[in-house]
Amino acid sequence: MQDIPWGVLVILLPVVGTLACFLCPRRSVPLGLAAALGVVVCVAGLGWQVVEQGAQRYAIGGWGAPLGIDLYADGLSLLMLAVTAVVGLGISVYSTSYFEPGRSAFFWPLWMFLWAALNALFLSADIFNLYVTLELLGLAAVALVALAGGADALTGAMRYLLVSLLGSLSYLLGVALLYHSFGSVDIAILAHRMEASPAVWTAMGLMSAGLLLKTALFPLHFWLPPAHASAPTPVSALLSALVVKASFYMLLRLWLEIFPLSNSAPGQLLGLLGAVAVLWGGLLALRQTRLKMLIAYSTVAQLGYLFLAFPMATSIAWKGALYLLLSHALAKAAMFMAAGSILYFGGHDRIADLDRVAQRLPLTLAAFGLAGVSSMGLPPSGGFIAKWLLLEAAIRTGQWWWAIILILGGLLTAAYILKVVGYAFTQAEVTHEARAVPVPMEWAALALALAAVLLGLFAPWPLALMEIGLPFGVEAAR
Amino acid sequence: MIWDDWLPLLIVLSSLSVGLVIFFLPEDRVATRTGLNLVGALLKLVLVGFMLWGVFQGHQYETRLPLLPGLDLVLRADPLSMLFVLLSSVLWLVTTVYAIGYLEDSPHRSRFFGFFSLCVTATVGVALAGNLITFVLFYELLTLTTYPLIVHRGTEVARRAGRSYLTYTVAGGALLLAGTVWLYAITGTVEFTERGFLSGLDASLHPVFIIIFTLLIGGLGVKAALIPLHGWLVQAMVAPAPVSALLHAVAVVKAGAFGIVRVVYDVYGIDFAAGLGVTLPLAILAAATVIYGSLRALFQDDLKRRLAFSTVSQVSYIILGIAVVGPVAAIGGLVHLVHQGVMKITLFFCAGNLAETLGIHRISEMNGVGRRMPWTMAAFTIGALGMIGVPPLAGFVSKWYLGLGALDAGQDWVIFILAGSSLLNAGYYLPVLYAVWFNEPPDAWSDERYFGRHETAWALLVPPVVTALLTLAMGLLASVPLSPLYWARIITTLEYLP
Amino acid sequence: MSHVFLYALVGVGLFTLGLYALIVHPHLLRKILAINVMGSGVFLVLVALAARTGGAVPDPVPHAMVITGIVVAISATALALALMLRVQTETGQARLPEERIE
Amino acid sequence: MTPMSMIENSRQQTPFRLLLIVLLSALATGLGYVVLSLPLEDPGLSEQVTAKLVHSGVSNPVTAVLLNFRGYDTLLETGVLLLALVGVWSLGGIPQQRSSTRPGPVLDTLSRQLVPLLILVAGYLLWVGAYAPGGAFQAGAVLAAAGVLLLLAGWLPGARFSGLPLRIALVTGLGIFVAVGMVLILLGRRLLEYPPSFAGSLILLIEAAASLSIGITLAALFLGGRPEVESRR
Repeated sequence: MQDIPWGVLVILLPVVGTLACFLCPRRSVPLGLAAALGVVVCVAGLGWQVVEQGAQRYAIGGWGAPLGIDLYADGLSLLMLAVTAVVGLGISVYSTSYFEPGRSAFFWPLWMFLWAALNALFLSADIFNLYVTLELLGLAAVALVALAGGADALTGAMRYLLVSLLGSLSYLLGVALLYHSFGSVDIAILAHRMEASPAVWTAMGLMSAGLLLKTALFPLHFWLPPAHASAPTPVSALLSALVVKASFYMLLRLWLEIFPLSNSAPGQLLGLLGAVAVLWGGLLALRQTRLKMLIAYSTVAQLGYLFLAFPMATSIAWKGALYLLLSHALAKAAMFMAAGSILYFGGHDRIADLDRVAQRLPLTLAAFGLAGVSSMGLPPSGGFIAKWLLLEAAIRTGQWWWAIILILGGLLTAAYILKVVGYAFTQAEVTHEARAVPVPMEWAALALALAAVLLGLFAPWPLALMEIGLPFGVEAAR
Repeated sequence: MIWDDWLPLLIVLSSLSVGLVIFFLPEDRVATRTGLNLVGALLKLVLVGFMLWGVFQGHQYETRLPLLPGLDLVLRADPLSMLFVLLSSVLWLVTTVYAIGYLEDSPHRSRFFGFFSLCVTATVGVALAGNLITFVLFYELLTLTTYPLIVHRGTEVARRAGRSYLTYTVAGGALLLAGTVWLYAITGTVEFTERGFLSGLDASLHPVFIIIFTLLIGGLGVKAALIPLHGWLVQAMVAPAPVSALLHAVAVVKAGAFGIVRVVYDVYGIDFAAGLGVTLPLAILAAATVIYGSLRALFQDDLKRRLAFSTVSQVSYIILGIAVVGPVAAIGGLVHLVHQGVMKITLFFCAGNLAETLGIHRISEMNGVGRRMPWTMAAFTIGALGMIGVPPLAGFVSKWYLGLGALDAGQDWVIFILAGSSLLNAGYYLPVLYAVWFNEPPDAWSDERYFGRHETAWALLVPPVVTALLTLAMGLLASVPLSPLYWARIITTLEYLP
Repeated sequence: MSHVFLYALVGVGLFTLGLYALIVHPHLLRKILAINVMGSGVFLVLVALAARTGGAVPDPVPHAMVITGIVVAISATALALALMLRVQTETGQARLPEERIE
Repeated sequence: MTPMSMIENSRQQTPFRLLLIVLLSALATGLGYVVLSLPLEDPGLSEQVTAKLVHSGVSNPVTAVLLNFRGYDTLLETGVLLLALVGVWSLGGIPQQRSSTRPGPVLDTLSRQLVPLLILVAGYLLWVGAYAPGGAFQAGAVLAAAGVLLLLAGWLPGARFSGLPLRIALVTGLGIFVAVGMVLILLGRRLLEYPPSFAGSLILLIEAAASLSIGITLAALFLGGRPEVESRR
């Protein structure tokens, strides 16, 4: 069991899944589901290996760091893989009955490609390889958004593609500068040889700008809502829950390991932008009339929280941000699936006349409610634990204003979530005939929402996992 | 003995599991749902009784689950939590019987009873919480689980009441969370300890502790319906009777008051709080609420709104008892926690009966109703008299101790507050009693329902009578061991005497 | 300043020109071309600076990176063009909604 | 009104363009200064590559880096190409503008001469890649040129061919690459760790499959949509 290279399997299995689904489109649903289960098993295997032996470094081709490419799995990447696996499995189950045959023949290969890209990205320890995986991820996401076929889905996909390419090229220019300054593209070697120089600061600026554009932090978030809202539901779920997080993970990795800074000025800037994103996203989410747009703007707001950890830069702050990332991924996927079920059932997702639909879908509303509890940061959810850690970090580092942003953001989230949940308790009878929602769709949403709540009850294990390989530095855990 | 570690968790889980099962019960399975409800309530009562006996023997019960590195989810049975958990489990059984009768064939009952059980789970969790983070966890859970109960009917009025309830309580929850995290970040611990854990820290932190105190009291004050934050309570009257009974007599309002007691006793410690000078403003605020609540109650014609305002003022007795720094007043305040619960629930049950059987909502329609529904109105009378503080009922015992405590603590102004509010209580209860018994009944009630020989369904009649008898018993047999007064004495001896 | 830096500066110039065109021109085809110009700029920087090895053979690693970059660029451009055609057929204009000529 | 659109809409006013020009020229000078600040002499990884070149199975350093040292990048890269194709196909069928008029006499005769020549050149490029600049991607590009020429001359893949056989051809490049990687793992070696003696031939095998797939993929991308498949079943 020890010597099986789980890391490689986690990447290659979805690729094999893609090829299989592409070759026989008629059987793409069973093949896709089988591949999804396989990937979950492989991630579990890798997780067990990392827990047993600590952080794993795997030299591809046997050449070792400066020349070859290394795969590196520590606590941070393991948790990202785990959340991708759980959300991915939920989305796969949801999509078995969401797409009609014509579209699902293309959904599965693209979705498997995206999953392979995510797993490769979370394991890669080489910044050029990260560029290739980032590009693979971007193109797959764009193709998936365009799968919905409507005018706004296509324009959303086009704008997303242009933004994604711009971000990638800016990132690549940063990689070029770093390579030509230090003669290597491996993260560990760069961290070792790193010293501040104009080339490094420019590279950091370019790479961060590129990644911020792809993570849709406040001023650069304009492309996210139309793309995420007009995409088919499983795609919106995986975009908001996973794809946007991948570029955040890369930013986190670079800032933690390569860029020579404590919580310096750029960190404060990111924190400020994050704070504005929390408030701006929340306000706009409150004003939306369509449910999926509301959830998309809620993503913009919740992403703002993640960046609050940059100015604080203590190990608790990083852990809080990562914990929020995990619970947001689960909760946001569940929310989008619930919205998808409502759309599937009632044919529309206008919030104003949601009540005719909501009260006849108890499971879906329960899923939306539970996911809402987690994004509000109310106990007993993962969101609460994350909010607690971030609040604690804010007070311990003396930067109490972030705590105020966290509290205000929580209230704003509560406002727009409970505005929607309120519609479940009405007496309006159903006026138009509706399409029954298939069972896997409702239960997948509920399962992910419950996972978000369970994340709040069993916090010590993920927090212990975060310690492996000390991605967040060594200072006191508490 | 492993039993010590898991009993508190079992008590919390007993109603949680019942609730989760009921959620998935189809609507027409009435028998199973009723059975489940009753079994859950009885099981909890038995477990609480067992724990009560154990604590009486000096046994230590504590469940400790890892929540965060350095922070545990702690459920502990100490005398203060026994008082509240006893109250909530007894009244939950009675209210379940009442709710089954009240919601005879109304829609969404599985959803109702599911959230009903979750709500009591949260209340018991609040009671048994062993540290501030567990308290906050269940306190917020209480907000989430009571919202669906308030908006159960789905009418526009109910949803507006639900919205206002949420704005108050979610904002309050945010304040409470901020205070808790700040406290934890400074002191490194949030465990409830006898006489508080803040007295030892250096004096430079005192202004910070005062700010944290205001945050905590602000958060808890919302549910304890202190003056500026009580708006939601009156609007939430629109909920079905069992909900307002449970909410206002047992769960929500008591959780707030209980929280304030916890913060003053087990976080700050009464002497440290007095030293900080925060108890006097709290006492003044509580006193103001007592008077304000009673004044507003005078002018309400709708029966349930009058009862709601009476709750606003009565709950502040508890806080007043605590804030008046003195053991005897503390006993009065603590024992009122139980007495007010039992008396107020009787009144709400009777209000529900009137609305359900005779369609009466306003006090002006209650003339001569005593003849039509003698048993209900008898219970109502006992409850009302108890509220005024007429001996030998439970209300008298708590007001007696409060008065004595105020005297020996040298806070004479409290006496006038107590006297004044008792007068006001009489002012808004006696006319109702007079109208009920001595006025001529109208020839026909608005929409009367007949139940053969009985005045109303047995499920609606038995609970108020039972709670009325309880009020009487707690008044007469006050000093019997295991009575609420007995527990209140134990708590205050732990807190005050060195 | 040896010839290496001349090419590198031209690369930087291409990158900036492409960025300007991407932001200013509303037509999607010109945006896609702008992206390609920026890509060529970055590749030029990568390859030019690879020639600083003093010996005859330049550093092969950036060259391999550029080949990979080119393949990625062509895939992205192919998808972008196909998407542009679909946007054209679907909305009548090869423009993003916010820059549409009403 | 998103920031990108605000910029777009107000582009007519020259002050906006001036501001953008100023900003971008500042960016350009900054980047230029940074590039100039890099050390004049910097061997980068060239020594390590030449040191390990003998074990890589090919003598052309770029192909060695591309197929052996950083083979994983190339694997993902062929994946990107296939992904682009799947993405374009998912958008729908071949757009109608493709008029299938008969090709002019010049195009017709010229394409008949040129296509075999192009295929020969592609083969040569594939083979020479081991010693001199060349290899899978260059050969693939030339093959694609031949394909595009045929498409321009009005030839379309038969309905029968454009079903499973076309998909198999498209998938061989990535499939072979992954298969080789997997087999090596089964033999107890690391991913893409070619045994020194077989490295050369394995690289050639991968390159051949890759160039075939790249050629067909690029030609299919030129079509711009999914060819009609006569639905047999």
